[in-house]
Amino acid sequence: MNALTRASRASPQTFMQEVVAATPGGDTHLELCLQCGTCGGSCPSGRDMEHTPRQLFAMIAAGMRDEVLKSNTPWYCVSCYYCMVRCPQEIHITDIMYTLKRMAIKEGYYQESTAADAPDFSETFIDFVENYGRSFELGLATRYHLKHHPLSAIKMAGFGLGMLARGRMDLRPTKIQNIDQLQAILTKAKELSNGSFEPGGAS
Amino acid sequence: MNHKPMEEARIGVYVCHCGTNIAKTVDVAEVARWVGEQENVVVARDYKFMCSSLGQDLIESDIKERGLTRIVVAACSPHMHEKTFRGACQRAGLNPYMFEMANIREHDSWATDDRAAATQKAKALVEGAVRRVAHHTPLEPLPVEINPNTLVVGGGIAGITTALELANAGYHVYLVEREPSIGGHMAQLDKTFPTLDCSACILTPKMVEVGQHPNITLLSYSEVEKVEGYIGNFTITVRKKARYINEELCTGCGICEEKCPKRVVDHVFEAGLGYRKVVYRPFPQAVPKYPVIDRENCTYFLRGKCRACQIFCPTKAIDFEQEDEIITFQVGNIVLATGYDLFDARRIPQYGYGRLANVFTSMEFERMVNAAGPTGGKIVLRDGVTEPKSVAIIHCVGSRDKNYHEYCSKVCCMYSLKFAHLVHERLPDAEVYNFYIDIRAPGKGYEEFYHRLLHEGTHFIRGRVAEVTDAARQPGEEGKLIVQVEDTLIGKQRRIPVDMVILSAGLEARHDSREVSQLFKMGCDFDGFFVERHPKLDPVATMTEGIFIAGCAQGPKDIPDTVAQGAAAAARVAGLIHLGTVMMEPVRAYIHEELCSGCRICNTLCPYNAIVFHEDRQVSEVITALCQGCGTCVAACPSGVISGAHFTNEQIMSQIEGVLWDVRRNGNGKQPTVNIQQSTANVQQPTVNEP
Amino acid sequence: MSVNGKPKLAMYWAAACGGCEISVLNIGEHILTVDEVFDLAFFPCIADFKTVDVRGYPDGYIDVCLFNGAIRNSENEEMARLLRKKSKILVAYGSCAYEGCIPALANLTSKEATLETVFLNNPTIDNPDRVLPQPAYSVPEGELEIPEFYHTVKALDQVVDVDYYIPGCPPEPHQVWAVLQVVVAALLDGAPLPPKGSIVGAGDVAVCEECPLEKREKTITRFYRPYEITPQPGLCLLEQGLVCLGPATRSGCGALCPQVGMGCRGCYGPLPGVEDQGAKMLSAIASVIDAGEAGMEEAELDRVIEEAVATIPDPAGTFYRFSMAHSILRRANDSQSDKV
Amino acid sequence: MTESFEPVIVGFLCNWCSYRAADLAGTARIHYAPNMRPIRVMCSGRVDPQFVLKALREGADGVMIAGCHPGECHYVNGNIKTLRRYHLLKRMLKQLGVEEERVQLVWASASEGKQLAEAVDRMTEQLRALGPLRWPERVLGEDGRGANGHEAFVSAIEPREEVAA
Amino acid sequence: MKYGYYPGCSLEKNARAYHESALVVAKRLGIEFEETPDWNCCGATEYFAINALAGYALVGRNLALAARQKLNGQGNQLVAPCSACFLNLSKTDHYMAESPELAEKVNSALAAGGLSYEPGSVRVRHLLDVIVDDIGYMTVAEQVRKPLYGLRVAPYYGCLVVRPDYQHIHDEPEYPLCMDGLLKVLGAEVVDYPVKTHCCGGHMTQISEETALEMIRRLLKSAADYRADVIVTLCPMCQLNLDAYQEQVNKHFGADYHIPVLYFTQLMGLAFGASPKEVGIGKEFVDARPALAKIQEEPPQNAKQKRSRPPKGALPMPSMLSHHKGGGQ
Ligand SMILES: Cc1cc2nc3c(=O)[nH]c(=O)nc-3n(C[C@H](O)[C@H](O)[C@H](O)COP(=O)(O)OP(=O)(O)OC[C@H]3O[C@@H](n4cnc5c(N)ncnc54)[C@H](O)[C@@H]3O)c2cc1C
Ligand SMILES: Cc1cc2nc3c(=O)[nH]c(=O)nc-3n(C[C@H](O)[C@H](O)[C@H](O)COP(=O)(O)OP(=O)(O)OC[C@H]3O[C@@H](n4cnc5c(N)ncnc54)[C@H](O)[C@@H]3O)c2cc1C
Ligand code: SF4
Ligand code: SF4
Ligand code: SF4
Ligand code: SF4
Ligand code: SF4
Ligand code: SF4
Ligand code: SF4
Ligand code: SF4
Repeated sequence: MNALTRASRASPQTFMQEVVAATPGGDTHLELCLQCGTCGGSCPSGRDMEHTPRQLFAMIAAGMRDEVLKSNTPWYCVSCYYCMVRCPQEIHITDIMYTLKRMAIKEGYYQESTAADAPDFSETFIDFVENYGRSFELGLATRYHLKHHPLSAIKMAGFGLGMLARGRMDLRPTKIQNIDQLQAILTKAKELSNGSFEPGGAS
Repeated sequence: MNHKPMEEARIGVYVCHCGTNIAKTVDVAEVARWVGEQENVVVARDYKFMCSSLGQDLIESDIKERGLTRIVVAACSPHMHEKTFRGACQRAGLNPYMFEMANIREHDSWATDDRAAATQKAKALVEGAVRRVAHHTPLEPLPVEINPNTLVVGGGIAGITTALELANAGYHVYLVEREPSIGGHMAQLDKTFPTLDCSACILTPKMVEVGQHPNITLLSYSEVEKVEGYIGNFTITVRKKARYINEELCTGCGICEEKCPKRVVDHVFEAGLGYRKVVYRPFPQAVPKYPVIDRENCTYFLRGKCRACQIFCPTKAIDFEQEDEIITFQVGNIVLATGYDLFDARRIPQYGYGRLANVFTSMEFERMVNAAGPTGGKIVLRDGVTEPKSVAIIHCVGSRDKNYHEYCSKVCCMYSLKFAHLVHERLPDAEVYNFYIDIRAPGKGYEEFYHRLLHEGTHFIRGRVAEVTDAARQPGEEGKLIVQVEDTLIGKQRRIPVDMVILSAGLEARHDSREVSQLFKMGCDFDGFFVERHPKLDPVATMTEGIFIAGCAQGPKDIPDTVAQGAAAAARVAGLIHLGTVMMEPVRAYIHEELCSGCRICNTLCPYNAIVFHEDRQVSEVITALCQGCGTCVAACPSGVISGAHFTNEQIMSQIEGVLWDVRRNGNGKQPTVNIQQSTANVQQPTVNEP
Repeated sequence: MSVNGKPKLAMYWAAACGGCEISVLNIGEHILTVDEVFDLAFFPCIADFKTVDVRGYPDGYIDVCLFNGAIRNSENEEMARLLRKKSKILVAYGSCAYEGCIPALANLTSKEATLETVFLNNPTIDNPDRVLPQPAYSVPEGELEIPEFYHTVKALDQVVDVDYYIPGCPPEPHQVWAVLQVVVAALLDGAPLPPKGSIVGAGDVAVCEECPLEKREKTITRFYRPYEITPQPGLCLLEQGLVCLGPATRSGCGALCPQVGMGCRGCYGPLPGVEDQGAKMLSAIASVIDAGEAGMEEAELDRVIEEAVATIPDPAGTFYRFSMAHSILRRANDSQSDKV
Repeated sequence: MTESFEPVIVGFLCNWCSYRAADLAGTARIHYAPNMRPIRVMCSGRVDPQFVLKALREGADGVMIAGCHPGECHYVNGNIKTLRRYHLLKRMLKQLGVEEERVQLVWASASEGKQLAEAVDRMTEQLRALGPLRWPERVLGEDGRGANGHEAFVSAIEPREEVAA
Repeated sequence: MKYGYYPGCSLEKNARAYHESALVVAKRLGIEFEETPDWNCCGATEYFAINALAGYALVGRNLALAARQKLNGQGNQLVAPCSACFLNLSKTDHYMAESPELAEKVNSALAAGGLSYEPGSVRVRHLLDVIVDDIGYMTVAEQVRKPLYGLRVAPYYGCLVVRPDYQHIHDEPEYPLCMDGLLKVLGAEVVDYPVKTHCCGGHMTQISEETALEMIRRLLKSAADYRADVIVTLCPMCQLNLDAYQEQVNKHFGADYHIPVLYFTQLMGLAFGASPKEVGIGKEFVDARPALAKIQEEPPQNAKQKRSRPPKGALPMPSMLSHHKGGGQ
């Protein structure tokens, strides 16, 4: 009912509204950004980002869709939540970073980013979770590294051996009992997610 | 089940457009047309600006020419223009209480965009008013005498100004100050922006004047404990805390202070940056001049030994047996000027105050640069000797931040610029960095002051500081405080190593402002600042008649604004005293004694003890002079024999019927009883100017 | 007026306990005067009249009809309409006819629930076939019709026009006699009758006025049910935490109940200027409950007040014991009802 | 319970706080549901429970009583009395089958325009979910034109002349 | 007191030392754990990047299973020792409560597996919070058999337990003190170094090693600057990054850090008298034994006196702890 919030949830028209609509949880407050820079100043990986979170938000407000989705910024977000708790406008920055990642993947932008393999890491991780219900580090490391960093894979092999030697890595993944139930839930969730909270979905 | 008025009411209804304020959302012409069809409505018009003189003329001429006996104006809030329209009624010879206002602006057109719903609601509100006004009876306002004495609470620059203005106008003032001396925050400041005059130099003469003024009773080291009564006649109870000093004997020589062997950190006047003795005056120019003994820290009170002060006092003025004194007096008006607290910078741990020694608050810095302060005016690090080579001044600490205070504190940009200037002045070689979100300098000479600082070579970095840390990453950072920030103009993270950090903490409401507002029965806003009667048009009055506010107690502001409010509050009070009486709304309760059964339900309910019980006749009675018309007893009397003037059961019940006209059974489809005046006013009148 | 010149008197009971007829008989030796002055036209309680007799009367044949009892079923309503037609003056006699009284407490529940309690779920009931009253029922002798049980109990004036009201459960004999005197004077000597719609046989000040108990300033921390405490004699019961509707009830009875240590239940109905006796008494009682003060935490405040008001276990039944049918809301909301 | 059902709420607003809060909400152009129709009283303590019942009886779907926060009453503690009445009334209304959401007590000081607006929105939402009350038709089964002795009822609760016998 | 227990994938695998030591400590403190049956991965920081709703549903399944556990006959409390698990569980619960729309969608997904979850019905706890808040320092102190005298410990909180703090555990998310207090109770000397809530780099090791190593270096440097003997963590990811990548940091930056990284439960176990093996010492990359050898029999003498008086003429230092209220004119 409130005019102030109405702008944000209604069927998205601007890029900003689209981002807000695709971000679950309470009110993201994205439209309230003061451009104060607290987020950019706080971000541990801010040094290596192409754009600071603040700049990204200015670009979102300006409707610079391509540039935003191409940026490596969301992929360099480590989910430390520093920006989010310090933001004077209580903007859900970390959640917005996740949203931008999803948008970039969906629209294929990430391949242009300097963090092009980051999504693959997430996807490989998820693959194991979806098939076994648990994550599987050895599988993740081998598959991901062989694909993207064959050189460092050799280095990683040492790391992996160290893990194995210390009993910190299993050779085989663990599977939960009720994997069918989990898969049914995830399938349904993906089906529903075409509705909202996902890029392009109407709210 | 219509509540029928006593005699045939002839009602005129006026629906205001308020330019487009109402007309944009409410179909005013339709409302006027429709209400014209309702029972007892003789005239119904819509008009551009009802409060304009032409609008009022319309009412007056209709009353005279068409014999209207009751008037309804559907426009803005009655708090805005009820008085205006009552005046119009009166001028036309109608008792002003035969009037009722329907609020279709604040409560309707401004609260929604939905034109159909707004129009429907407007009809409901108007119909409520029409039904209600039919039951109005002529009333006369009640005169209340104003006691010419005034209470001023808080002796900062706001309270001092108010007290002096009134005292100089010849009226007596009781000035109650909680601390041992008046002066407030201004006494702590060094220079004042933007002109950089010495704060003490301009304040002290005023403090002395307060101390000596025959019309001012200064009650320092005192607090108001109880407030009873109402405008014109408040009874105030003040607790004058024991100073343990006999004021009649004390000459203010200061020997006791000199001889006292114990010192403690002074968290009040020195803002924690310096020490004071246990028997002390906050500062040399304190008014009144008498010291106080800080009982909590005094060795004699703690251990029963010492008495150094007593032994050395030449006039035997030290009195350990002294007790708090309770004083009561009467006043007609009250001005609250209790000021502000500085935001506690410890609440933002990433800025390191309390952890990192060389992080200072703004008030600490004020004391540091003050020649009478703990460092004698030298700018040094916490060790007391090292001069900083670089200073960071961080703006908006605790302000403009939803995690703390959403509002802008208004003065910290300016005092931060002042600080930068003072550092340049005292340490010409030091680098000064101001970290800001926006520079807010909207005052006379303020922007010019900002330009001056740009000339002086201050580094302005636009970006809200993320954190202040001593965790060095690079060699150049070792041993320094590092200010980490995104320089938003460059779009890059920067780490600036400095020796000293000053946190420009914001102003916040007094920590006890809520209790104070309850004591005086007036309102506090969400942030704890006192609420003014109208944010633009009545900034020093409150919702409670006879209680005014001034200075930072109302909201953050600088000294010029504070002084202006202090004087404005004094002018308002002086006006009331000069009149001698005020007219109060005749909204009072009345007990029909012949029907009162003497059940005594009502007896304990009145907050003003206005209800007395006559044992002989076994009936209760309301003392009109005491009753303030809340209506609590009216609602409670199980026999229904208390009536509340202007808010009678019939009036409210009829209004309920009216506002539900569209959903009531039988509420619909009234036959048109009288002629319809359809939007005629617009046509008849030439263009009207804004009221 | 009839042939013999004596005014015709009728008395009928609808949904009522019978106390009201007794109250008329209870006027003592005056009953002889009544007999002397009036001709009985219909008075099933003491004389053998049949409804058909009444149907046979011309309209307005009866001069005064004292109608007691509430309207609970279709027969009650039919009789009310019949007697209205046949009477010059129709008096709602006693609380049931006046404002619904105890029968109208059934308005706090539904017709179905009432029938269920009366005919099915009750320890003293043996109804294995779960037979409920039917409006029409076939027996070998033919079709039987029994009156329809209404959903909502009404006061007399909610079905027919009423001339006067005599409150009381039952009305007090001395008041009854006083009323009859007025009527007799009017009928026989042409003295003026009170205006139509008047409440007669009651005062216009509250019961407290007549109550001899000492009233003090009221601060009540909790309420007690009558069996929980023995009230201190001579002192207002309400102050002692016993619910007394005296302050919200018309005088006339002489404060019978409080005088014997039982709080007034409110049978004389609301005072003039009060629309809803229950709401008014609720307001008065809640106002003087000494629970909660301004300085408390909001949650704590709610808690102590909740606790204090919870000592009145059945507020609707307590405050509307007599006036449910005439209360503003009239009955409870139960959505599945058939609304008759 | 149709989709388009818009509840009607009668609001009793205290002159000193919630009425001004509503003024402030308007001045600040805070938009909220237009479903509440305010009636000004000098104090929430003036709200006679009869008013609440009356509003429900006359077709309102809900009643909002609004006053200053406890401790901030312009008349010291009128709102505490309101609170006491409200709690007892709530118990009684429950017996009468009136859902709890239909009668609400809200604290809103003069500066809390936003809070008041939110309370109105919230209550409107709740009543939309509950559906209409329409006491005369739905509870009393009145068709509005005096059937079932409606008119007689009407006259009966008119203030009556009374005579002591 | 009985708690639900959600170990999460890490504790089963690379953080076994955490798991084992947690169980040792819990037993001593009388904490009973009942593992949530058939729990699944929480999605770490990855799932939300691919599909938010599926991410919430993934976590929602765990919450739904935990809600069914019905321990103590009251509101279920679910303990998650891993920071990421803790955050994901509490975040899902929090956002479902805040956004009915999300709750509805997650529940429709759960319904496909015959489950449902009412937000608020499980209270998600972190192990540290349970030990400090429910058990308390006093009870912990009673269990200490071998105090860690002389060991300089850098408490490292990392991100996700302190931020965004949906459960409102911390008085001050930017400057938490609860683990500091706990370690002090164990007899250790706690260093107040400034980066205790900074980020360990998370998954950046996999995405941009350069970035990650710099983040890890900052932490190691600060701990070294403050002469810490060990870093103590409460999160498998933090432990892994600081421990397993220490060598790489040294190589990359030409540094020479040798700071073992242990779980707080491991130190608790040791202080409670458990053997190093019982609490999983030896599984770390940077060997902890040399550091642990520093543990002394007696409390260090200078511990108290070290608080030197400020030099004469120094200005008073504000105290972080005593918030002076009501001051100021
Ligand atoms: C660091 C800093 C620098 C500043 N520099 C400047 C500047 O250069 N120029 C400028 O224009 N403004 C400046 N300001 C703003 C300035 O301080 C205020 O505008 C001004 O002091 C407000 O005065 P006041 O009388 O309203 O409040 P205060 O100065 O706070 O005075 C209130 C008084 O009321 C007393 N009191 C409080 N509660 C009670 C009670 N319950 N009973 C009795 N007494 C009570 C207090 O003890 C105090 O004496 C600065 C502010 C800060 C924080
Ligand atoms: C575009 C705009 C928008 C604004 N919006 C806002 C807003 O939203 N809120 C807000 O708070 N403020 C607003 N302001 C500021 C506001 O207009 C001023 O604060 C306010 O009007 C000042 O009032 P005043 O009485 O001092 O001066 P004025 O309004 O200028 O009144 C001075 C009067 O004196 C008369 N006069 C001048 N000289 C003489 C003379 N020699 N002899 C006789 N009479 C004389 C003039 O004719 C005039 O009537 C706005 C200003 C502008 C320009
Ligand atoms: S901290 Fe918040 S307000 Fe500031 S720039 Fe970042 S997102 Fe915007
Ligand atoms: S949550 Fe992401 S964007 Fe925010 S500070 Fe941490 S890493 Fe940077
Ligand atoms: S301010 Fe004047 S023009 Fe506007 S609504 Fe009020 S009366 Fe009408
Ligand atoms: S005045 Fe300046 S420093 Fe102070 S809050 Fe406002 S913008 Fe920030
Ligand atoms: S209306 Fe009644 S309770 Fe209120 S002030 Fe007047 S006498 Fe007292
Ligand atoms: S409550 Fe009413 S009847 Fe009782 S004493 Fe007061 S005025 Fe009289
Ligand atoms: S006992 Fe009842 S009737 Fe008697 S005075 Fe008290 S309240 Fe009134
Ligand atoms: S005291 Fe009350 S209940 Fe008892 S008879 Fe009198 S009016 Fe009826």
